[in-house]
Amino acid sequence: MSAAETAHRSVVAGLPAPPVTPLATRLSRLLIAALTVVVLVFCWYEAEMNPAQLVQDAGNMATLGAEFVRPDFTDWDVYFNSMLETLAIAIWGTLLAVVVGIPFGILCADNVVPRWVAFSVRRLMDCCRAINELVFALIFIAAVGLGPFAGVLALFVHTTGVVAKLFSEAVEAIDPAPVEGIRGTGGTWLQEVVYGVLPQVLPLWISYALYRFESNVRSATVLGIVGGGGIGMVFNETMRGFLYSQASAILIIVIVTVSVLDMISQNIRKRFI
Amino acid sequence: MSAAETAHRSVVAGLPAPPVTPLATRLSRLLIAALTVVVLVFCWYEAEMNPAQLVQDAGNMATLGAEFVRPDFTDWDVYFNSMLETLAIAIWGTLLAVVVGIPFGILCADNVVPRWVAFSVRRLMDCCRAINELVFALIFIAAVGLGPFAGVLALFVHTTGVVAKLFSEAVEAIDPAPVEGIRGTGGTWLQEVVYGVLPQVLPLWISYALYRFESNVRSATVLGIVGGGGIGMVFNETMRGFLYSQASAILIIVIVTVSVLDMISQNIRKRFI
Amino acid sequence: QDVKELNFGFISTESSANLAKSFEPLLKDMEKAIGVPVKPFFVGDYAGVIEGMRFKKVDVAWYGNKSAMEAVDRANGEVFVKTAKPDGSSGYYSLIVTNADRSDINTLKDVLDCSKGYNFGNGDPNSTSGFLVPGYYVFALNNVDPQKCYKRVVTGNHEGNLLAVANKQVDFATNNTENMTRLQQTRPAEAAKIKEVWRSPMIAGDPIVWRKDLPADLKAKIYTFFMTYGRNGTPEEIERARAVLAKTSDGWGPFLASSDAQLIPIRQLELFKAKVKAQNNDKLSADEKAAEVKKIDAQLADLDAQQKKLPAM
Amino acid sequence: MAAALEIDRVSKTWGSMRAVDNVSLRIEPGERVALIGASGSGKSTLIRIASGLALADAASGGVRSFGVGVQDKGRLSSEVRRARRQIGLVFQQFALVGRLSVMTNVLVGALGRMGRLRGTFGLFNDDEKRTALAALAEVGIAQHAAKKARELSGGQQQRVAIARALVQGARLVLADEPIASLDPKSAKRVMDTLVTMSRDHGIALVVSLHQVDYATAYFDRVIAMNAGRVVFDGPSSRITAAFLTELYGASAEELILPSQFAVPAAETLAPTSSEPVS
Amino acid sequence: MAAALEIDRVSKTWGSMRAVDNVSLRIEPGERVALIGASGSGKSTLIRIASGLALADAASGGVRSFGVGVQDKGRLSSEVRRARRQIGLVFQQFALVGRLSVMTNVLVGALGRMGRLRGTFGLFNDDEKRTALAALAEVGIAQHAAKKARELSGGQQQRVAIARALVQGARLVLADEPIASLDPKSAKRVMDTLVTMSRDHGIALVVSLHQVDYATAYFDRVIAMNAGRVVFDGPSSRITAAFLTELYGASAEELILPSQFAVPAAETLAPTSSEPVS
Ligand SMILES: Nc1ncnc2c1ncn2[C@@H]1O[C@H](COP(=O)(O)OP(=O)(O)OP(=O)(O)O)[C@@H](O)[C@H]1O
Ligand SMILES: Nc1ncnc2c1ncn2[C@@H]1O[C@H](COP(=O)(O)OP(=O)(O)OP(=O)(O)O)[C@@H](O)[C@H]1O
Ligand SMILES: [Mg+2]
Ligand SMILES: [Mg+2]
Repeated sequence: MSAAETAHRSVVAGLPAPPVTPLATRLSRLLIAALTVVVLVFCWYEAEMNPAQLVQDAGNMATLGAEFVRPDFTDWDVYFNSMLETLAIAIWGTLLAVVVGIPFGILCADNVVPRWVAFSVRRLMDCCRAINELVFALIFIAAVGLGPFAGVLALFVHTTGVVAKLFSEAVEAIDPAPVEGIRGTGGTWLQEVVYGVLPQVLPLWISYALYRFESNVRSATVLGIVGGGGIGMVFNETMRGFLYSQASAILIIVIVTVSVLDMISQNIRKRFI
Repeated sequence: MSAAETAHRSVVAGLPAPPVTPLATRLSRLLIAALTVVVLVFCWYEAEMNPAQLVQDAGNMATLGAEFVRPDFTDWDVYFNSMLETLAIAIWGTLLAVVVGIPFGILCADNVVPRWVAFSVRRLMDCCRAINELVFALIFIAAVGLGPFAGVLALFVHTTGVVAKLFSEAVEAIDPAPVEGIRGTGGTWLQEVVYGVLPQVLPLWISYALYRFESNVRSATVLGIVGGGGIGMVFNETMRGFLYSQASAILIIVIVTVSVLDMISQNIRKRFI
Repeated sequence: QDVKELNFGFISTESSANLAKSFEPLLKDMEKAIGVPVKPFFVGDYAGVIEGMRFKKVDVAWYGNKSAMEAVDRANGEVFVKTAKPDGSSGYYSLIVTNADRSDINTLKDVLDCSKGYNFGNGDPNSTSGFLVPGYYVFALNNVDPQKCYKRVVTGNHEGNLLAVANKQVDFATNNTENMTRLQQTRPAEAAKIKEVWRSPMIAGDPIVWRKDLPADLKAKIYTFFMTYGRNGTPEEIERARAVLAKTSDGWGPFLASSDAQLIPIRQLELFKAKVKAQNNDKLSADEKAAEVKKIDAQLADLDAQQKKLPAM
Repeated sequence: MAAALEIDRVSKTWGSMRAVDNVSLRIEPGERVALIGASGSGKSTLIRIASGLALADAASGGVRSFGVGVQDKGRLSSEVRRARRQIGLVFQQFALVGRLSVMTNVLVGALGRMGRLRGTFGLFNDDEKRTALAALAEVGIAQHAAKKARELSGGQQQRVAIARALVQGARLVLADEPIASLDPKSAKRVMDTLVTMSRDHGIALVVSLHQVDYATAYFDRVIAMNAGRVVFDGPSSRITAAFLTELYGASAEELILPSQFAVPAAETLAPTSSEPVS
Repeated sequence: MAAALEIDRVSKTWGSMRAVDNVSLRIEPGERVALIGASGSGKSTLIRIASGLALADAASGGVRSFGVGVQDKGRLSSEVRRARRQIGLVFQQFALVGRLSVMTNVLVGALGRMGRLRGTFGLFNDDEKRTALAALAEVGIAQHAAKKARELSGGQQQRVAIARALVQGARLVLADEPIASLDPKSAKRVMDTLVTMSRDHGIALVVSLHQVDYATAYFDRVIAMNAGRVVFDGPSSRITAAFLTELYGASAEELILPSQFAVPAAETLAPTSSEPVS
């Protein structure tokens, strides 16, 4: 079965040896590897990692975990309403973020805009993500008062920073050929994006948008501040009250919601792949 | 300049008209559009959206925002140490999540594993994401006690759910041709993944991993529970004490960290695109 | 200006859904009494309510003692009544608790024994009962620095600390009576594993704060409502109102009059915290430290004087 | 001995369109066959079905290679990986991994013969590397071994795909238009390599081609497809200008056909009747 | 009148390799030129430079089309989009958007002539749709208009790429191996379409080809490249078997060359001396 192999081996003698990695590259790789190990070890101690303990007291986890397997749906109407409220806020917060995140995401991708534009817009988006939602929430409360609207706005700004980053990194990973196809026809920059870039990144963009929607639904921080209610807050309160049966009922609702969103995401993406 | 155009127009007469979308498809599209609008409008009211108010009291935002532009770095050493601690926890939490997320992510992608496998693993990952970090934190506290290690574990489980989802959706969007190239040589399933899938998704995977690392650095929830300290908690405390000058100093540190991570991400991805 | 709608903020420390339901009848009655619709907001984090009050987006709010202090200082708020129990008492206690099995820890003296290398679960630095009160009465007054005294000090919220004590992950931890009561109701098994070692002086009941610059007539109506609710009217009305109050939050009685003065003990604790911080601040020179401490001492003395001037409430 | 490739009543439908229509074929070990047919006649689809990359319709029969099952009734056989290991494939659109080096793309061909673990971790030994380089030299692009695959010119990429199939050491090679993007010299070199390899080691060879002159020059047996059906299967000597005109379209247009069929027709050719087969 | 394409001392280096080496060219409006050369000789790179998709080295001169600048000294001209609008391109590897329909892929060719906004939102009017369908019919794949581009066979995709260039209504068409994956009939049809279009509307045409017989049959002027340099630029009648042997490689191997150069040489051909140009 190695017929062809033998055939070729005869030719081999006179050929150059396979390319070897130069010493400098090897050394720098070694250095990076060594550095990585040092950082990891340092962090291991800093984070007080102790896997043995985890195994040793695994029984405790089971004991605690068991308390979450008796969901108590008595207050289901409360949960349901909070979930609706959360969904409403997350829908608008995410929608606005996606609408604004698309142009910003494209402006962050240095294969479609000049490098300095991408760099500046990227830093702006970094700020949107890095500045805590709490800050944005307070700022918006000052303008519109307590209530879900301030929550929508705070989610919006933060989510814009996230989706713009994710959108742009999908754009940077595309195959350039179709874009060149459009460019060759003399299409405008925007047309290159619409016909060359979008069809390639759409499945991923949909995935990101729905992922962020989902995580906005899950998140409680912002809604906790603006007083919008929401399932996250209700959950935190049940936890604070050690009402694990009720907490697990809420978790089940959240899990179902997340699963449904995930399936919707699957479904929509299928159409564009 | 429309020479060719005219040339073709003469041929056109005898040709079938361009394909028309069938009525059923159109109607169902219309229905979906109408439904979307209804949901959006409903959520608009539910979220008490009121853009006018935002404009009207924009001055308040400026007043509050201005309090954040006088950073006070007196306690920089505290911030710096908390940042280190946070980084240590986030590094291990994310690293473990990525290591575990890679196989799970691949098992979630229904273009590389049978549909029922992808479906089941996806639901498992949904749970990892949907179950609040608080719950995991408590469960791990029961086993390993308060401290950063419990934080690492809680971040780990949650982050696994996120990266596995994102990883798998990148896999589902790949070009099948190179994978078929490997398949054609009779490579094993794992070899198809290593040679056909990985090179295509690596830039995106790096992007996701570093994004999640960044957001683990930013997040405070888990560390607040396990008592690990961390920059997020210090920030929350300054905010709770209305020490906006100190809060803005911390924000600057976080922004710089996030920007550096973003640039590192850019850089690593470049090598694989 | 004209207030068309009264925004009422609630810092919810327990289930906001149940809280919202429990407040509904009270707020209905309030609307009727003051003639303006009342819009409630149940909020998990007080920062938003305080900033909202500062920018006139929140008119009245139910705070904890510490957050009320912030509201008074930053947001132009003023305490006007405080909550009370149906029996007329008002306030709660800070605790130090340990596992019921620990026969070796029974008194404050055991807790303060630095030779044993204990693990201590301290409260969130912003918690009045979990951090400030024990920090002052247990550690500061006895000149003990927990960081130096114990092998390990971990910071957790009330629930985390209770669990840690129940599971023997720490030797003792801070807490408060309200939280213990809740645990006894919801998880009696866990609560049975916990015993009390120390109890603080009483911490005043939760203050209700309004925006100082609300129109005077509205303020008058609000004040009247709070002070007469469950007290004035026909016996049926009083009975109904008391029933409403008893079902509100964790069971209230008629409100008690109060003023910013109720915050003086909290202010003292805060100042004390600042003093400790200044003393431990390595960045300050000895002179600067002394000056800072002196300034704080003066403020403390001033507060003391104010407190003494007040008639007993 | 089992046939190198045995296709039994196989069809493939996309929507309402039959890309492959009830095709049966048998290729003997060591046999060399050219596959011709108009664009869209189903050549690529047939090759993909033969290697189990496309599944035939459920109403189809089976596909076997050297007795090992590839697929049956539209379901992949459990032995398909073993079958594929002995089938070398050259894809029409190359199917290279653009972000990997040319060398790695070719080495991938050796995976089937390596230890599983070693293959998975890319620990190719010097022997395998030398074999890969030799294959690249054979098709004339050894000097590009270190480049990334997507940095090559079209014709160079095509030759990487061929080198990958060469390295595989297969007993049956299916090549889909392997010389489409090649200049005459490279095309000849590649065809010579393929045919020599086949002759010297008894490897069966199926090559789809648009250049009828190559088909008749290099192959004794020609299979012609039209609209998914096999319309001719016989010795290349029996192919006539008239048949080719019919094959590539019913219109009477003058075609550019290879020299031996030169269009000022009616010359020396002795067209042995062009009856289409089954 | 300005030249349809004017390339002035252009080079392109990848690392240490010169893909295009100091090439100067002038194509007149309405002229038809074949571009030949071995695989890797720089044909595609030259075409990409001519349309401003690749940037030449900084030490190069400029590229202009009908007087409109494309690039100069390795920097894109500000008018490049205007230049591109009058240049129709057929890519060697098609450069289609696989997830869009064939129809949309072809309509994209019309973008340059449409209102910006209308183009960006894909609001093509019936006229444009009919033109696109006509172009698809011209290359013989109108029935596949509604499919996604990646669902087509290789040759069908190639024809979509050609239809896109046809729809553009350009004054200069640069086609990179437009018939590589086509059967003889389709190849002839495509070449006929291109040449007729060029002849009827005075459109300049540059086609890179591997099939030397097509080059001599359809084009009066042939440019031959070798290792990045232009080694021949003259009438196709002056191409000889000896020159071709030299062009595609110095080795003395017998080549498969088109009929008129049939290898049992020394026949009727009157090779007008094959001196390579500049
Ligand atoms: N994924 C698909 N979806 C729909 N139709 C397809 C798909 N793949 C191929 N086809 C259709 O099947 C028919 C046969 O395609 P195939 O690729 O086998 O042709 P071919 O003979 O290889 O043509 P070429 O010489 O152009 O490569 C074509 O009409 C093509 O459009
Ligand atoms: N991105 C790139 N990076 C490095 N080298 C490249 C790149 N693109 C092309 N080359 C090299 O430049 C040379 C010329 O390539 P080009 O694509 O122009 O050749 P060609 O004449 O079109 O060949 P073919 O007929 O095979 O398509 C080739 O040797 C190729 O390897
Ligand atoms: Mg094909
Ligand atoms: Mg080329």
